[in-house]
Amino acid sequence: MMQEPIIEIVDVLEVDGVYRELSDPLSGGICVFVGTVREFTNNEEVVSLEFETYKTMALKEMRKIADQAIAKWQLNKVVIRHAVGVKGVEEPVVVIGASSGHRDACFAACRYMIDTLKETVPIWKKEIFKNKTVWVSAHP
Amino acid sequence: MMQEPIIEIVDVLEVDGVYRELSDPLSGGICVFVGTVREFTNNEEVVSLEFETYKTMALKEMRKIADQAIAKWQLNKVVIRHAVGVKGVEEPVVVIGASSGHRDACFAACRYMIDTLKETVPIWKKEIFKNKTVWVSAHP
Amino acid sequence: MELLLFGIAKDIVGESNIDLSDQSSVPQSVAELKLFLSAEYPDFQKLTSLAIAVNSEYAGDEVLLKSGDEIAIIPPVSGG
Amino acid sequence: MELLLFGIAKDIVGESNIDLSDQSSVPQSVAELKLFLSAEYPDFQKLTSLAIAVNSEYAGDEVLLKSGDEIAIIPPVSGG
Repeated sequence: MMQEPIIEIVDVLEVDGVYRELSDPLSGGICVFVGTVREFTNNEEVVSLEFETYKTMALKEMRKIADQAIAKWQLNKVVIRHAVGVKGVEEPVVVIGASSGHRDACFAACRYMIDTLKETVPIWKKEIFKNKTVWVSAHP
Repeated sequence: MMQEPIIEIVDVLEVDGVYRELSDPLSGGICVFVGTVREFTNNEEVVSLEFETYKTMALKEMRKIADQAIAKWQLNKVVIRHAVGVKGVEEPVVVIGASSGHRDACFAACRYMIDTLKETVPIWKKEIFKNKTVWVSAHP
Repeated sequence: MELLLFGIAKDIVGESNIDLSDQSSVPQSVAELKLFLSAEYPDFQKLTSLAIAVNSEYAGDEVLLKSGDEIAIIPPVSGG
Repeated sequence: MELLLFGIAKDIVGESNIDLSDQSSVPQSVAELKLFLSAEYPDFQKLTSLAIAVNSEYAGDEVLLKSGDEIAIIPPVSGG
């Protein structure tokens, strides 16, 4: 029943198509999370974010997260798509989506997948401010 | 900072544009829930769902839900949009979205808004099966 | 005094609205309206719940009904 | 035995990869590789955490390194 999850790392992240990718006759609920570039971090104005990845490993880790979510909740479709490169304010950087028979499962799965992605997937984010750059989370 | 929430009851529900409506420079997270017509209810095949509403009151109640969510979580943008009329399998019937600085708020707000909508907003759903129709939740 | 009917309430009564002013004994409050409906249309007693809205706001049993009010029967909602 | 560097690890070393086979004492395990990195580039000690991947899987300290392995330094991740 379950189709292969859609797992991608892309240069340009299109959000609008994701609903169609998650649509499923057996689903009553679809939950989508989109992470975007926020203008301020700790009151400092962000110019842009730059993402880089260890792509082969990142795709494997993203697939593990999708498979864990599918095993834990009964999901009909899953999308995990992350952008790399330089992204300006308001641009999307990650889209996570799940569709399921009832809404409990898609909400819980969507939350689990973004939380786990941030912990395990080898993607690195550099915050570019006017006068400095910072690798996020690198230092305590 | 917060803009007026977008509260609508429509005949045809377009999902793709919602991401743009929720995009905001102060937001790092956007959560969207889409409720869709499921093919089966208790193993019975659903032909379609028919929604009707007491529109003036429904819009007021939807606005209350948005205002409560905005007061409780710090949200930058909110969309609550519900369809009426006859909807076939896989068609979207409701879209709920919230955008916020961090993801905790948009997930919690999105969940709160769909849960509360189902409890308080005067919209009624009739399930149309091959051989009968049922007003959902009408009887114990 | 107009009464709007939606969803299964419309099916039970067979109309999408009733003019309450036409009734022999016009209900004076939400409580009286509920009694009137249960007596006149016993199928309302079978519903999971029954709420009344006055001027498009949920109204408790104690709310008085005035001529000119827009009154609606709200059977169990099922949006989403 | 190639070592791939990403994010801040690349900045610390100043290269995006190192050929470990060129080193005078080639690290035999993940634990030895971490010791080598900390000694050679003390800035690694300042990081919140430091993980190693062998053939694109996270690898514990006990994992042995073989010639032909693709080894990567994984500084604290920050996707999303």
